[in-house]
Amino acid sequence: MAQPLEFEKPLLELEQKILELQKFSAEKGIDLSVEITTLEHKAVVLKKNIYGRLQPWQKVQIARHSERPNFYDYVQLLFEDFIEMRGDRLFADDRAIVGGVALFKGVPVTVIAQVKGKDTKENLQRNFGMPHPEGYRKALRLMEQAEKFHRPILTFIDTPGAACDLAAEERGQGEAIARCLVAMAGYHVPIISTVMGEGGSGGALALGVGNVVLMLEHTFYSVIAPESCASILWKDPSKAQEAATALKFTAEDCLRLGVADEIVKEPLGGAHKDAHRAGEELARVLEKHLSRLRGEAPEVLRQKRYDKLRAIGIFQEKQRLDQSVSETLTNLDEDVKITE
Amino acid sequence: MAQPLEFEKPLLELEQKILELQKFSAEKGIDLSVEITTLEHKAVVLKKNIYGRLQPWQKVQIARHSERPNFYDYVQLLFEDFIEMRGDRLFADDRAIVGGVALFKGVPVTVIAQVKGKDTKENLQRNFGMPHPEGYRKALRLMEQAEKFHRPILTFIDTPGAACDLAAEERGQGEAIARCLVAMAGYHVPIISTVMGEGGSGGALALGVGNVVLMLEHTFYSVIAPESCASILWKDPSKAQEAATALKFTAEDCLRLGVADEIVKEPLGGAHKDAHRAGEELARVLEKHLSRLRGEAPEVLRQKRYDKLRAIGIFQEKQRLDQSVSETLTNLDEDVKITE
Amino acid sequence: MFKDIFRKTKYVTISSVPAPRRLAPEAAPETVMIRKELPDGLWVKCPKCGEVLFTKDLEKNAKVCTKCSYHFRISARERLELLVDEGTFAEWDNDLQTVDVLEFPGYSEKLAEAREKAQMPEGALTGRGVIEGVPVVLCFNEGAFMMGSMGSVVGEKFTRAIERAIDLRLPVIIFSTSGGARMQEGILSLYQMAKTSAALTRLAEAGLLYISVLTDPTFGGVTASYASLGDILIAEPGALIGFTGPRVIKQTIRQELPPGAQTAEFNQEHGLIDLVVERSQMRSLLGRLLRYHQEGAGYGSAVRI
Amino acid sequence: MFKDIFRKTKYVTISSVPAPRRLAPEAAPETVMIRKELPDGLWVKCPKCGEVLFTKDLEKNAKVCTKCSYHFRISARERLELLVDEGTFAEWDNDLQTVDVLEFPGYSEKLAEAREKAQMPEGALTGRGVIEGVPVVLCFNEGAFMMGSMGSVVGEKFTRAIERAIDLRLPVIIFSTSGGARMQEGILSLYQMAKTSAALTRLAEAGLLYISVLTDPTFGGVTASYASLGDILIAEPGALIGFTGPRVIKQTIRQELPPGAQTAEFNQEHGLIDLVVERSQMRSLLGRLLRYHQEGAGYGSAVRI
Ligand SMILES: [Zn+2]
Ligand SMILES: [Zn+2]
Repeated sequence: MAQPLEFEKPLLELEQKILELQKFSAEKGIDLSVEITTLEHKAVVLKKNIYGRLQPWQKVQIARHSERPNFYDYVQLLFEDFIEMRGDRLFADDRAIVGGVALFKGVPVTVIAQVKGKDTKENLQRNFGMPHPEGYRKALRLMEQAEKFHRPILTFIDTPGAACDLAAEERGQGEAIARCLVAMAGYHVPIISTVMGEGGSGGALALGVGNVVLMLEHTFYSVIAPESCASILWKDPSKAQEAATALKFTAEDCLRLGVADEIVKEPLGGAHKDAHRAGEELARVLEKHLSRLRGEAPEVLRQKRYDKLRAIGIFQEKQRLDQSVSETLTNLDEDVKITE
Repeated sequence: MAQPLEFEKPLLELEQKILELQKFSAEKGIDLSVEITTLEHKAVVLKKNIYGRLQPWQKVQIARHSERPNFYDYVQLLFEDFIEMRGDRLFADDRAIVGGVALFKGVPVTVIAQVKGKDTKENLQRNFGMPHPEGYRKALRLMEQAEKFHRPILTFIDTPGAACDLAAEERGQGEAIARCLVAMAGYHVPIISTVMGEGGSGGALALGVGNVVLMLEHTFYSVIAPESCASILWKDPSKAQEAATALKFTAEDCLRLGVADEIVKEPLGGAHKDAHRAGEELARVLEKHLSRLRGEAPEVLRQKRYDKLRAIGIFQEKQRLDQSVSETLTNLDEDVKITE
Repeated sequence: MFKDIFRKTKYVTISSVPAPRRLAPEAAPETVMIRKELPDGLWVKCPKCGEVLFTKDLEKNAKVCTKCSYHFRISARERLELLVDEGTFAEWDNDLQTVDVLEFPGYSEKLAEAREKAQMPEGALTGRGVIEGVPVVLCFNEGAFMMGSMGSVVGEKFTRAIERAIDLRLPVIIFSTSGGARMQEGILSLYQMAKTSAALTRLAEAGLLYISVLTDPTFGGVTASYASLGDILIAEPGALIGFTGPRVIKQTIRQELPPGAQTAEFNQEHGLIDLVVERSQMRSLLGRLLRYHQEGAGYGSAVRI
Repeated sequence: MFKDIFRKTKYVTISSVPAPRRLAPEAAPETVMIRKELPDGLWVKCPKCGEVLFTKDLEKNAKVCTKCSYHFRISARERLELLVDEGTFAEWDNDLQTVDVLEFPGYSEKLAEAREKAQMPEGALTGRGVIEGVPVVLCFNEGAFMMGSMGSVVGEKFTRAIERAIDLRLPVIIFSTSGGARMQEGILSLYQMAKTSAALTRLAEAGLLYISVLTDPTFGGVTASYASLGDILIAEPGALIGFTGPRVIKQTIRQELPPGAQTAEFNQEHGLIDLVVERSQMRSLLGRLLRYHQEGAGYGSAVRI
């Protein structure tokens, strides 16, 4: 059983109460159907209330939930076939990033996914979903083949961040991530990046240069982990909840800021309550975008991906060169320019 | 001082005798000029005799001579400037392969060279000139830049072979060499490969896919080290001299077999007797070929390099399909076909 | 002596396929023979688990131990039979013959022995076939021929096969097993590495798929050329794959390799191989990979700049 | 407050260069100012060797310790002065202003402090200049501006500079010093990594040279984007360069980095950096590299397919 999250408790208590009433009614032969129906109705409302207006920190908890489906849970729902290809051809096979060739609705695609473990043993194997440079270099190798063979690329993001240890530093973690960014910007094939759980900073972004960026409903995509942010800003990692709010990293925020293109609905209560339905919905949204993108010419796909990236960023630009910096600054609020 | 090689001893003895006579003549005031001139003439003849008809094993000894000039000894003779670039951007900087951008007769070129150490300490640093995969990957990285910036590539070969240890196996020694072969075959820039000392099997070949392959006079270029060959064939590494003869790996052999294109003369006694003259001659030959190659169109350079490789190999081909295998075989001697 | 080479063998006639377009005349496919190789005894002992296996059972199981899944080495022609759709293989260039150019001591005798042992004129088998409905160019090293070593003929046959694949716009699969470049042909053998690799450069530029299957053992110049250059690298379980063999490493630098080093699984762990695949699954896997890489299968029909 | 920012500074007027061809009107070079930054005291203690140095001597030595060669951190404008031929620099986009889009707690105040401290409107300086006779596009992080962190403005300025380099067919040199992506602009900062990298994709495809110079310290999102993407990577001696800082590594996985880890020299040993170059040699080295990479310098005039 999953550990209940704090904010789920009122709902769980209510559901428990309904169960008790049902049991009592059956044992004693007393008709409590009116009361039970009322409570059930109340539960549905409560559920919608809770999951409909989750706070950023609550989203973080769902996105990191130990029972949240990982790539392997979705693979059979999404693909008719998946052939996993391993290794960077240089140093190692990193289990925190999985990739290969798959058949998606009859179309061969290249798939790259970050994978967290389901238990301690698997987490050690997969370094808790934090890839080393060899993981990103494997991803790069497989994406190069996608470009060569004109295959769409589907990436699935779920990482607390790139591995941070001496080994990662020695083998060029920065270089490995940067190479992914450069390469993805240059491809002529459709790329769809989906944030499936945690979208942890540069380690997530390395797979995030899509024509389309999807985010599952209860995920976040952040420049920094909320704990690290709190630790740096307020010298207090326990203020992670405030940081979570300040960072504006939920799917809705990312949509508003021009990074995410669509939010993929999760079953009520989160993907871990019903991986099958979550997978089906994801497949539906992926297919919709992929069939649209496959209609585009390669050079157009590349240009549009560039245009999307190019437009990300909000700043103010002085329109007349003779205008002084200070004047502009005082007009900041009236004059915000969002690049397109 | 260099350790004298066995076959040099008669010459060294003669030169010693001349010195003694000169000293004696000076001390005693006796005119021995006729005798000395005769001996000096004899020495020149002997020298030409020895170095003009060196046996393969003797060439091996010169090529491996501890005082044979390495790349760094030539660098100032060959280039007006040399900026060494380091690292494979993946794992390490291998000191057995050195590379960078140089100015050769006013022309920027990319230079890749295998380097043995001059003493034990340097040899440990350079792994006795035996590159690991990171060395080949550095070479590849720098050659890719040469292609990008339309710079000719000059490679200098001097290795007993690629590193053979667990680390090399773990990091894909075979893959690293193979990638060099594939990449060099595809470039549009002129490539000149020069065997400067030992040309040891695959580890040497990795830098050997030139439009032009030059060999210094007293070098060898072999599919296998003579000791290993003797060890495998005759279970006796001491039969290396026989193997050296059997393998037909001298510059003359390689010229005859279509692998080498020109032999670069060394000063009498070998490059280690006069690195300056050796370097000047090498520069002259390199310039001759480079100025010719720079006149060729990129696609032509690439095609000609392919044609050169394509023509290497000697076999017999049955001309008529109805002719039986056995008939062909009995006619083997009359029917040898050398591909062109 | 040489006339008798093929006498002892049973032949199965494989019908020829139509001549592919743009094929040079000397490359025209012929009717070829696939030999059924039979081990000498009635039973054989598994070198891994020690189980005594009936030869017939072993044959039926594609020479994989029925107890421990140990993959016995098999000949090029046996592999061919396990792979291609019946009657679809057309061999190429089986008339290329080796020349002892260097007059290398003992080479002629070794060649004669190898021809006898492998019952092939040289250690390479190339041609065009169909796997699960998809046409493909196939190349095999023959391990029984001087350890599958590569001299001029092996290099030339593989290079021609790759060049024809480009002309025919077909994918290439090479099954490697080799000790490396053949020393008896000296520098010419060494440059077969460069020659085959150069052909693969062109294949890659033509956008065609190349699958390299590494089987036990693959070493030296073959690992350092075509065997490592596949878009996809597949190995059979337990196959030993490396650049330098463990004995040479020990002799040269006195380093003893740890147990399990240079196995297919070791190579995979070190990121050097995509897939380790049981022999029984090989045909199906190759079939799927070939289909997924067929032109127009995915996004391939769009024009590229 | 902001009106006073530039008041305390001495200005040196640098004459403008002619407007480059194909430049958008808003990118037209203006007459710009280069600030002479003067340390507060008369002397300073070297943090490496402990030597007490006169500020004047330190200034004269490009802020490199005269005793131990320790490279003090210097400002973007100081670097600029050390590099470009006099009077050749024309700054671009110095009118881009930061917006506190997320209304991030304390960001506005931090920005104001940073502007005061760095005496620049944002932490990036870009423009066109000439080094030893060769025209080049130059970008600098300003370390004094919120640790040189990259938000929307830094990303936009660098991206525009790279795009203009493509239009002008000029090489690009970026001097990095940064703590990484700026957290106060959230996901927008993160995507500046992708944006700048995408511009560099186009620069590379245009066949233009990009030299990345990493200075103390360069970390995080900057290492994981443009700083690592140079055709040539140069670092100053002793500069700390890495993806994750040592303190975060310690906090996260309780691993203590060994002494010397993440220095320029460590990075070079691990194959991640081409050259470690003293500040005094930087201009001459860049000049040579730029000349050797000029179009037509070598083989470049020939038509490519
Ligand atoms: Zn067994
Ligand atoms: Zn000092």
